[in-house]
Amino acid sequence: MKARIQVVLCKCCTEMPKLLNMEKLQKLAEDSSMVVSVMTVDAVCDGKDLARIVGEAKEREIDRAVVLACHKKDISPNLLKAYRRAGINEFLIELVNMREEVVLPHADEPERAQAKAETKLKAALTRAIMLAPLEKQSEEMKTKNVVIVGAGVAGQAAAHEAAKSGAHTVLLEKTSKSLKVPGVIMTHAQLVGASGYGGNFQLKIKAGEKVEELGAAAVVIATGGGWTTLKGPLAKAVKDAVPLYKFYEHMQSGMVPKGPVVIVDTPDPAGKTMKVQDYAWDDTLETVIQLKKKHPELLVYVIFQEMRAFGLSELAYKEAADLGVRFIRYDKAGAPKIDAKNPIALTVKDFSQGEVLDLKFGTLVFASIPANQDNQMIADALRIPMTVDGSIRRGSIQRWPVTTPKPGIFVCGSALFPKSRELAKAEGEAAGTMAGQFVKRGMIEYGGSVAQVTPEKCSACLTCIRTCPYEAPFIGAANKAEIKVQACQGCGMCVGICPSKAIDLHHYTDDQVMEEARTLLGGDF
Amino acid sequence: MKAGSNLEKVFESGKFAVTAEIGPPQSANPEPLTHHAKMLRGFADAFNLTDNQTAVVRLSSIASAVIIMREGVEPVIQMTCRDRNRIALQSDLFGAAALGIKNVLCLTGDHQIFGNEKAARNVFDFDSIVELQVFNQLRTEGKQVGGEVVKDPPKTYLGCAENPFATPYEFRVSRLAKKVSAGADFCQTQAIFDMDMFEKWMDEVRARGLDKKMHILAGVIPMKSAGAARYMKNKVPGMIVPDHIVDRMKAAKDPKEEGIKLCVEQIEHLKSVKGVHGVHIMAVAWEEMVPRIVEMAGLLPRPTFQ
Amino acid sequence: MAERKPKVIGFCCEKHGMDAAVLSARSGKQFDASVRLVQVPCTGRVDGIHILKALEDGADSVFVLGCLEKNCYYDTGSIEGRKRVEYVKQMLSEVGIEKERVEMFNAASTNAWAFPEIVSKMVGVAKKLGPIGGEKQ
Amino acid sequence: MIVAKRKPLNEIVEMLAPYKKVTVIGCRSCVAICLAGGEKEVKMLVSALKVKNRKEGRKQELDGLVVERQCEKEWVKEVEDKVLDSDITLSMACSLGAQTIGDMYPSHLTFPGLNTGIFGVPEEQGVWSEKCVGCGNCIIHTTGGICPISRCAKSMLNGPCGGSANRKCEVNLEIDCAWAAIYDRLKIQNRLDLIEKIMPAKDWSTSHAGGRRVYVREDAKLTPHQKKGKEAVQ
Repeated sequence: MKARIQVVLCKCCTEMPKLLNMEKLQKLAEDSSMVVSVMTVDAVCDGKDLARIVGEAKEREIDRAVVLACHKKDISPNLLKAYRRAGINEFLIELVNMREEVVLPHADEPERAQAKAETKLKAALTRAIMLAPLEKQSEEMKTKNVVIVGAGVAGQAAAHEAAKSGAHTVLLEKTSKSLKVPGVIMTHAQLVGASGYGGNFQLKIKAGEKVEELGAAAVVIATGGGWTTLKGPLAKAVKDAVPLYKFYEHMQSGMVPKGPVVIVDTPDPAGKTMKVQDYAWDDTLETVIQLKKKHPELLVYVIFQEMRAFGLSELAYKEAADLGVRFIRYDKAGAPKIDAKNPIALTVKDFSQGEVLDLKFGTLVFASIPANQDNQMIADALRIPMTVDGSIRRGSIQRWPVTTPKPGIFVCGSALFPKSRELAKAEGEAAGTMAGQFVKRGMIEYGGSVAQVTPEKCSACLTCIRTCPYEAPFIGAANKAEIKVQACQGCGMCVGICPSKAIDLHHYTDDQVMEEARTLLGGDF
Repeated sequence: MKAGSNLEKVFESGKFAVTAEIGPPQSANPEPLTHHAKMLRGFADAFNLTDNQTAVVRLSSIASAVIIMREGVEPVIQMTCRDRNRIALQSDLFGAAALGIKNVLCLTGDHQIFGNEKAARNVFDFDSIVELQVFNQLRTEGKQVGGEVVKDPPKTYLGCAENPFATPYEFRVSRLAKKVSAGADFCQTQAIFDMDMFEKWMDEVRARGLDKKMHILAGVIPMKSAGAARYMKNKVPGMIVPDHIVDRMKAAKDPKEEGIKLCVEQIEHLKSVKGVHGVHIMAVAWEEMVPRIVEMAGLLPRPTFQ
Repeated sequence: MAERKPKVIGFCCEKHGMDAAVLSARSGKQFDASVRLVQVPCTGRVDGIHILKALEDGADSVFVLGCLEKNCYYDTGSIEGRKRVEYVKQMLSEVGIEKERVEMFNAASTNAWAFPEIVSKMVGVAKKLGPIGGEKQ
Repeated sequence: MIVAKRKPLNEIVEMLAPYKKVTVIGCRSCVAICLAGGEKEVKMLVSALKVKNRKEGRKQELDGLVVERQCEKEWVKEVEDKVLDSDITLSMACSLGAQTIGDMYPSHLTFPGLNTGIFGVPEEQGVWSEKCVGCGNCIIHTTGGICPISRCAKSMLNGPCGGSANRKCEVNLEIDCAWAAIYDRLKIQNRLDLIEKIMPAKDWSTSHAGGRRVYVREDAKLTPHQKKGKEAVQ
């Protein structure tokens, strides 16, 4: 293997030379037979230095480079762009983080730091020689459709935001609710199937009795909470008990509730450990304040096991209390009970006062929001994971809070976990914006560091298919595994698990990983 | 008369039969067998000699039978399919008959994983129903399973076991019917603690007329302690012990006495169940209590025949 | 003769693992120089052979550092990573090599304390157990 | 497929200890798919042994490779050099692969690296369950498609036994009682009459009990005339 390597040593202004002997490093690089150019610069993040580097690269006709600088996330965009202009593929640039891996953490041990830096340089050279150029490809999105499942608070907010980026929004609403939102709204519609990948999904939508196919670039899940699935002894005892959101809607429409109004956190108060996050306390407080303001004569009780009213909500709590709302805390032992034969009164033991209260009620309301039962169907259709509670599972926070693990599928509002209207709206807007931006790109970029199968080695054992979270591997026409590059995220899970070692990951091949490790272990420091 | 054993005679006379179990020792010492035979003589019509039960190695059931016969008591030998193939099973049946053993209980056998030779290789050439069918063909047609004609076939009274409490419940009576048509003359049931469930099972047994085609011996176990009750409830597969029995044993001041009392009550109850022709008392490692139980249950004296 | 320096190698995922290391350095934390880091896109990419080969090549201890399991960038990658590590640990114990030499860790990229702790733990293991096969190696 | 699992490494280490040059040979068929003896496992085994040798200070040359199907001579022939060049071959295939190599090179040592277990079905990733014992006389058309010989601990033909509780097997409470499953299956197929009939004594002569079995397909065999002139594989 012959290579023409450029080695760039960044001083990080004055940081590196404080600890490292740059000359020795430069000498070491120069001594390597495949290195044709070595430069020490003040800062690779500086435009002038970058221009110099690229100029030298062109002049010396280098084909790959090793850059010793800092964390790659800080420098790579500009650096790689500059090298690309010089005709060097971005996958042929090996970046070494000298600053955070050597200089900063080993400031007290200059000798060891120097030896380590030298070894890291050697390892980088080893790796650089093994690197191969990789081309990213792109595919045009066939549609600008953003399909939003659920036309509640979050879904509507998402539609408004996505439309701003020029996306064609399609709202799927289970009921016949008609709304003023941008784009199309399909009523009695449910998402029942999907194929494809982020940018080019093919969805199956059941609208009424008909099943339609619809192309979509992105999907936003905004199913909301499971408003209709009240389960527990209290809900069983009181047939006309309502969930908080229903009660709120009634109140908004001018209906006068029958007093006294009792709001209990959950229909199953003595049940398994509740999660505080499952209760819409902000909405509860807002509701009781409005209620008390409209009907001061109404008796209002809020019965809870644990309440979280953060920040300004604390003021709302105080306001509600001042308006005469009575808050009653209970613990499991004194959990509220209703005699099914006499479902007009509730018995609860006030945890703070210790007294047992019999509260007659005219209206019983539950503040909890169970997970939406439709989530299962949607998760099955899109093949995305769920939480054990039955909510849609979100992707890593690093991908942003309103994403699912699958690119192009976003999620917001109570589909993730129960939350207040305000928060659901904010999340809807975020998801809509992200979906809009995603569609705006118009192209799906893929390839680069992705997995590839060596068909002769593949036993078609299906292990990769079962392991991949993105459905990238599939069994192709030759009955061997293949990778759907558009779906591959480059994580390498299939590579690490393949029992026949038939898959490798570009840019992180077994050889590249193991050789780098071997060289690093060869150093003595 | 199929074999003319005492047990058969008791059944044929229409008397309520009593059988009990004697566990052969885990050694070559015949003494415990002789001791129990002497002690129990006259308190039951026949005594089961288990065949390496729960796959624990013990003195063989045929040898044990011969030993207790010397003391004048009648044996029922158990023969499992776990350790013998069809050659050994048929050969042992000949041998048993030749030694004067007239009652044989056909069992599939406990899996060796429960015993003290877990590394053993099992046989299971047959299961209990095939075993019954083959033995029945031998005694009635004088023909081995492989077709060989036997000149002097064994005259044996054939029994089986059935567990009304094992799943699937809905198939249990059907399985008993299979045993009847395979040739079983009598059946000993798993120990009964849940009387309601047993009676339901018996309703179905009677509905299919099985009680007319075979003699059913209801199984009982006297318990020594609440711990034993709990153990049987939780650890013994296919055994159902209702909570009220565990609670009763727990509440008892003298659990042993309570266990005996409970057992006697159960026998009294079982006597009243239509179609039950006797009881089988499994006093595991507590054989000395059998005479008291039989006496308290009003089952003495045992009938004798000329 | 100078004291032998331990050799510790860590396979860090690009998403959280490496960022946790970088953040700790930026926060002024010092950690033992003997640790070598190899970047992988995801700990699910780590193959048992990488870990074993590192031990073959003279590592005294090896760690794999990935995202928190509930917040993995690649959804289930760090769970896969953990399973690979567990399998190698089992293999090591079968051949009578201390399985503590290999460990899986998870850290959030925003956690500046995690990385130095991981390093000190693994350097501690390396120092305590020494090289596989003793100093002569 | 045939499901096997690796022998405990300490056993393998002990087996190989006296030999200087070892070739480990995996197989890309069943044992690769059941994650026991594919290329990945071969590489990891070799590496683990090298680490062990490093610890023990043992000098041993170890090489690992895989063949397509170790139970077929033609595939083994392709790596003949590697086999004969070593002091010992450790087969990471099922026992069939190990015996194929052993039969081809009788004076060469070939040891098993795997314990061959079951004719199994992959129930889910990492779980294989036994569903056939190769008795040579399939009856599952009468048992609702469920094999009682392999799936019942006592191979009962007229089950279930009295130890079945909660439709689980008394031998392993995690495993479904085969006969409860057969009952349920026949019930949904409206064929419960089958289970009511006594299944007679099984003829085991078609199984291993009848002696080592060789299946021959006469029309597929090459005649001596056809064989002539072809390179003898052995």
